[in-house]
Amino acid sequence: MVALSDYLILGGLLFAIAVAGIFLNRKNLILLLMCVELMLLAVNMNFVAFSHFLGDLTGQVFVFFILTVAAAEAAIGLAILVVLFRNRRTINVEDLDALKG
Amino acid sequence: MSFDAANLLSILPEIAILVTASVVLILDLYLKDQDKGLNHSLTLLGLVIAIALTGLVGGDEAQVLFDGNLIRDAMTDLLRGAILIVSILTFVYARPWLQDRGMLVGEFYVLGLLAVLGMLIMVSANGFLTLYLGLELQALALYALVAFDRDSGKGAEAAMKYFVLGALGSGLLLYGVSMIYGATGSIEFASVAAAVAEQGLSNQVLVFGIAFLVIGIGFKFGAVPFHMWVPDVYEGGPTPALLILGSAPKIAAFALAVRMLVDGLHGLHPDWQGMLVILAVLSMGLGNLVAIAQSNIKRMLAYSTISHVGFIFLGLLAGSEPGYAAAMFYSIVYAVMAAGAFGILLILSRQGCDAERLEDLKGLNDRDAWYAAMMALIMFSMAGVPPTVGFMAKLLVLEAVVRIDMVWLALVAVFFSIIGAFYYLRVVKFIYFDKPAEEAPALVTSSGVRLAMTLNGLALLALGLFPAALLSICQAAF
Amino acid sequence: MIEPWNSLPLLIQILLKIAAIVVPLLGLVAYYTYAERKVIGYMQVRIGPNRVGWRGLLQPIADAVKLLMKEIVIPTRADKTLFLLAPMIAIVPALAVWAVFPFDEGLVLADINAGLLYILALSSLGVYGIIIAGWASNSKYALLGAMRSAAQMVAYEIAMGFALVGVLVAAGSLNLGDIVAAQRGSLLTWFWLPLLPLFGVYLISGVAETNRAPFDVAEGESEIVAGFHVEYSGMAFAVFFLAEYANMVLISALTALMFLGGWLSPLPADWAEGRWLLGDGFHWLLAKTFVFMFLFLWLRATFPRYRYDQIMRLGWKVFIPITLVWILVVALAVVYRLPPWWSA
Amino acid sequence: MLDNYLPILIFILVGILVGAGPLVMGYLLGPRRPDSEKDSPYECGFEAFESARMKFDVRYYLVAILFIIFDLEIAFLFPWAVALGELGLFAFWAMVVFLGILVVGFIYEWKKGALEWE
Amino acid sequence: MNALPLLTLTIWLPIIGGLVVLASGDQEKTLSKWTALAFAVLTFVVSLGLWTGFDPTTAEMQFVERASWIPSFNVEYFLGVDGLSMPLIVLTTFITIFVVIAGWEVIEYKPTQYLAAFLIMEGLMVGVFAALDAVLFYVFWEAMLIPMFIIIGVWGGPNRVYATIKFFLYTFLGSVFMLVALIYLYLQSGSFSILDFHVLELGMTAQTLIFIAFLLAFAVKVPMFPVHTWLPDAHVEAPTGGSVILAAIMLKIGGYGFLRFSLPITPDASADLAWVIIALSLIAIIYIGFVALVQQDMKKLIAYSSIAHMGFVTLGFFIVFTLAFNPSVTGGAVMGIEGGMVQMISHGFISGALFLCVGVLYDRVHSREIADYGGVINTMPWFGAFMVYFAMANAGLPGTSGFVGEFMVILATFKASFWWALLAATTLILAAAFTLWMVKRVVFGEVKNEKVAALADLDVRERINLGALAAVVLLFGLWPAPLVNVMHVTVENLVAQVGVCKLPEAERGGCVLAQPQTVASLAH
Repeated sequence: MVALSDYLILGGLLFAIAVAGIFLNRKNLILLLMCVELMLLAVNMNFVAFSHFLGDLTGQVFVFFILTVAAAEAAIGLAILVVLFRNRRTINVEDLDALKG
Repeated sequence: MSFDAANLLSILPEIAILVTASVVLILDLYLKDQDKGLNHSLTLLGLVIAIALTGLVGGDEAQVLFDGNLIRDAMTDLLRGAILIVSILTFVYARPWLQDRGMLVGEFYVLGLLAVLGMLIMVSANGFLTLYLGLELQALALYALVAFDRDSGKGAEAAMKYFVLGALGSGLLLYGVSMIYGATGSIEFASVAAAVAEQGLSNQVLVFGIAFLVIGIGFKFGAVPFHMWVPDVYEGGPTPALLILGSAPKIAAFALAVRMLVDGLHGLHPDWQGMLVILAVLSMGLGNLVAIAQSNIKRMLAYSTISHVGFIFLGLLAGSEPGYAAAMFYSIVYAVMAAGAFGILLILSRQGCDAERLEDLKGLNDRDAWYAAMMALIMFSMAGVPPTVGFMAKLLVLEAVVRIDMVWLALVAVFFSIIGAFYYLRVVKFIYFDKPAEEAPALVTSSGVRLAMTLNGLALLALGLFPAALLSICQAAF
Repeated sequence: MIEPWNSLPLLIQILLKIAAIVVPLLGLVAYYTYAERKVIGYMQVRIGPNRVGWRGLLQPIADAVKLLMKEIVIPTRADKTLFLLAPMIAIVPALAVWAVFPFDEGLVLADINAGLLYILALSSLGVYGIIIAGWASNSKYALLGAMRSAAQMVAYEIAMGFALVGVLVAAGSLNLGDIVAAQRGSLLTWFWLPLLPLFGVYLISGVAETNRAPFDVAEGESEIVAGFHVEYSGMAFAVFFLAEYANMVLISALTALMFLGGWLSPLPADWAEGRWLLGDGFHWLLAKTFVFMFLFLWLRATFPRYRYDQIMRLGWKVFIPITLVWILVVALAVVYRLPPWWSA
Repeated sequence: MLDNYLPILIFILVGILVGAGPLVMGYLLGPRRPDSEKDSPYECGFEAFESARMKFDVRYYLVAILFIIFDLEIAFLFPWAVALGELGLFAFWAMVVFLGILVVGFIYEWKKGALEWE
Repeated sequence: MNALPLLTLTIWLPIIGGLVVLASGDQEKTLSKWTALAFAVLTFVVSLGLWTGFDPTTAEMQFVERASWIPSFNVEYFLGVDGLSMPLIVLTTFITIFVVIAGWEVIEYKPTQYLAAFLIMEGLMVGVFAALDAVLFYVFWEAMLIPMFIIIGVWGGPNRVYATIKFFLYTFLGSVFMLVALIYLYLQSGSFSILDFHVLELGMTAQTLIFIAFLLAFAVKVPMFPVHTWLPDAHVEAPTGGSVILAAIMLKIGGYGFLRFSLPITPDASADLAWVIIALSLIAIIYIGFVALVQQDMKKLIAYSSIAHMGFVTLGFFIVFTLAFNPSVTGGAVMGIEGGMVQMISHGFISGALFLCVGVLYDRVHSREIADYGGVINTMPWFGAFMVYFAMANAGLPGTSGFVGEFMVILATFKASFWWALLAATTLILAAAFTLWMVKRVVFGEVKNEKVAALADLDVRERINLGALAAVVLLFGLWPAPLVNVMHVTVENLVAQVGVCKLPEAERGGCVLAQPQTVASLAH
């Protein structure tokens, strides 16, 4: 049987990959969006695992909502990306330097 | 769950905002360009109705609604009211700017209203899920607002940064929430609190979760070291969007922190207190120090925000009821101040060029003495100089900190507030001591804006002179 | 079950069951292509394939052999891995959906409760095959075709999803067997009648989902040569082809299952039950499926190709409103236990 | 319950084999005669001017975004649909509100021309 | 108890007046000016009621007004005066009249804002003196900075921005630490009432820290030696009225703070650290005196002279502790504090008058350099007379009020230590040197240049202004009794209070103060 900790480790790893991706990625904004999604999925992994092991459905309901929000977030993210591309002709992270950061 | 009228009655303000947003969204499609002002009127009407409804449904015993997902208590009532009032100010200020640029479209109002709706949900959340949904509704609307000026490359870049870091913040927050759910088996604050009281610190998962939670809160507040997005967003975003983003959301963020940390995790106060101390000190320090170096007033306000967040945290970390009340007082006051400050920037902006540089404020006293006075009031209030309410806010949080015997922290805070005073004074200097530039154009204003700004500025003074009323409401909330 | 069967290891059992599904399915697909050419031929007053074997019955096999012997051309600028991965992504879901498909009362490989969700999920994956093919080919036509196809499928998936929601409301379950069971009664209690608008929407969306005529702008030979698979040849092409036809079969079967009562007999139950072939049974499902499969071919022979904007308009502006309204109607009917369908 | 999913997993593996098998066979049986003309992308007879990975119409994004949103609405409808019979009128009205908001957005998109293609 | 809430009136009348003037805008300048003057005079008249109604026989707070303000923190709108604050209030209202008159014609840029700022300022300063609640005190104390900041910044000289920001930050820096101390005291006593603070027991560490916090606030304001540098800058850049208010009243607030807060709340720490204050005071008196000597700028010179004079004040206040150790001496303690008080008030008149004099010159010539003048008396006999007179007063000429205060302080110091007194007495020489030397260079001698030659003498407005101040200086110089009388009982009470050890039981051994039984002797 797969133990709870295994799920949590997987979730943690996914989360770490996502966060690392957000900070390390210097090339492509789309990748950034995907990392954001991955992060939420890692959280979902946690929720589902906990939900299963606690025998409590709340966690899965939460996942449902996270998924929705993730989609909405992706939608907004893409929309912003399009606006950005229209204005700057690039989606390279390194080119986003008009603001000092 | 049954079809319970009490449930619906208590969320009437939210319903009002939602209906308004929907109506504006649809109506806007059928409005001719010259009639777009109707959007504005409708929005304000909706907000006023929501305020009235807040008063109508509020005031009684705390009610837990919708199977424990929502709550309506004294804090909800107060914060709802505060958010709505500040929002009215922001919409009033934004109008001439939008009109000037032909951007007086329904979408701005709809997004703004949705953000308000998100905030309202945040302040009435009684569980992590509702809180998260409110947070995201607010955040998504704000992301879009920052990218609202579609022809602005800077705006889009700011929106992108805001989006990515905002999403990162949400992700971290959620990760923490998932841990807390795992440790306590619930996402409702009351049961989480009960579970925490039972198992205490022994549960490593819980402690882990709190760390992420606090980081997430830090992101949402823009506290150092999770503040990277704040200056860029403030610099790049269109000023009306910042007006909405910089003011009322602080109140909502406060609600977020209180609901999570106090309602849910008060049992672990020693744990998160330490983290908040670090965030607070760093925020006050870096915010105030870096703000001095800014020549762009929007960036300056960004760093000023960061430093104020540090002060709000001071009240929170005290972990006592006076502390929470002080933090609440502070965040409401800050929202009002920020609304006013950005309102002035809007007034100073004109087509093709936003007021961004400190120089743009030059000689405001000669151009319009009344606005100058209001801006000076706002700046003094931000600096925490009596008799403005900014002082009272600082006094209260300092009191809370000294009360828990963290005098050193209070000293650090006052030290940084002196540094902060310097750059606020610089703004006053530009307003009063410098002559206006030769080509300074006419101010973009209207009688509505003047009225709102007057109320805004005088409110800072009036609340400073008579803080008891607001304060007692704040205290009643805890 | 007989003794030797039970003594087999579970894995072998399952594999055998799968084979029992896949092999006939592949045969069906192969002869579907033959049927298509034949049917359309007759409709256009031609004979269709008639050289290979008796009346051309071996034509599909000849085609397969021919394609086997052809070179699989991989364009130099293509992304090789993705290029070869794409047809597989297209075919795998088209086959794997059958895992939860009930052929008769209780006759299902994996009787999961969320059967419909599974089908929905897998069939949505198919679009990735197309997009990846278009992208990996590194050819303008391919990419354009892929984009068109993606946009179109996406649009109709919404309509389809809404239509499915209607079915779910009506049936109260995600289990396909239960859905069929909910339609038990008579010809008139099958869902096609109470869900008539949804039935239409589902069927037409199904056609669009499979990129079939008259919604075949994604491949539209005369517009963009062959769309997403312009660069594919040999077996790589054949696999796409297989996937497309397998999907058509699937849509037909699903429509039969959800709207025409699946294996239920159209004859009055008390009379037909027990009489050979007239009672409920797999053959009824097959027959209904064939009706829809025929419909696919008929449509292709009859309708000119839609313009792309017309396709999108139909999907977004016609189907979605229709389904939304009808969902509410059905929901009300369910809540108020409207006879004759939900009087229980 | 999980046992039910084992056949599905195996089925998917079989599907992969069925997909890969023909490709492998075609690769083994078919000739391999590379040719620069043959291996160039199809382009009506002349050299490609530019990379095929061109920018495509922003409307595709729009459709994608709309899809994401609508698809999730559907995801919310699914459990509701299944449980409606038990939940009764409250669930119905809840969904009317939900769909009502959805329709508001839909009308907006419609009037804004987001659903127009040409 | 008066029926009229005199203190409230004195505070809010000018503030309301300021707002009225502000609201009147710059359209009807003359009307606005008269309104401002009317309010200033009215306020003074009201404040006279404080003087006449004052009961000098008690140390109790008088004219007390008490109302809840922020109930949850026990913050009150708590006003009251005793012999220390009442004269300062009257001084404030009195000086403001002259400031309004002085800005009458000179200010051309937004004169109504200028006058309004001063009126508001007046109210706030009165508030500082009258507040008996720490928060209220702090609010007035800080709020005062705003109008002053703007006055210097808007109507000041070329380097005004630097000066005003420096001024603001210095004072702000000092006072925020005081705020923390006040909060601490509140948490100890459960009330923000200053009178409650006075009776609070505090450990030595707490006392020391609080004392330092207060010291930072008040020392900057006074200003005392190392933190005085903002004052010359602020004075030089401020418009005449600003300089007058700064020198005449704002500096006194620092001194007042020592008496109201430091001494009674932290007597043990004060006693412990009195030597620091005394040392710094002596440095201020001597070193700053020398610095004043070399100034080229009249305003700077007067500013430094102010610092030196304020050194006397602090010296007078803290000498009390040295006297406390010495049971053989009697009466000196009270005299020291009273001397400091008299010095403060008289300095208010004199320095105000001197700044007005410089203002008169500056308005005509637009220069403050001593070198630009010479022989002014030839063209401006009236002015010359006043200038010489005030310079004499500044130097402590007997017969002027300047003499009284200095004499009392020196006398008290003498009782404590001959050498300190000697050092302090050097000021008589130094002050005479730098003031009279300046007067000599500016007023006397040949007419230096054509600008001076073209000078017009004082007009009626200026004559009234300076004349009234001269009269007061003379009055208190010859007859200081009324001034001393009103404060005497209060000061005695203060000294008695200072003499009581406030350490908690456990730390009583560390008491350095005289035991209660000797208090009686100290007081006389």
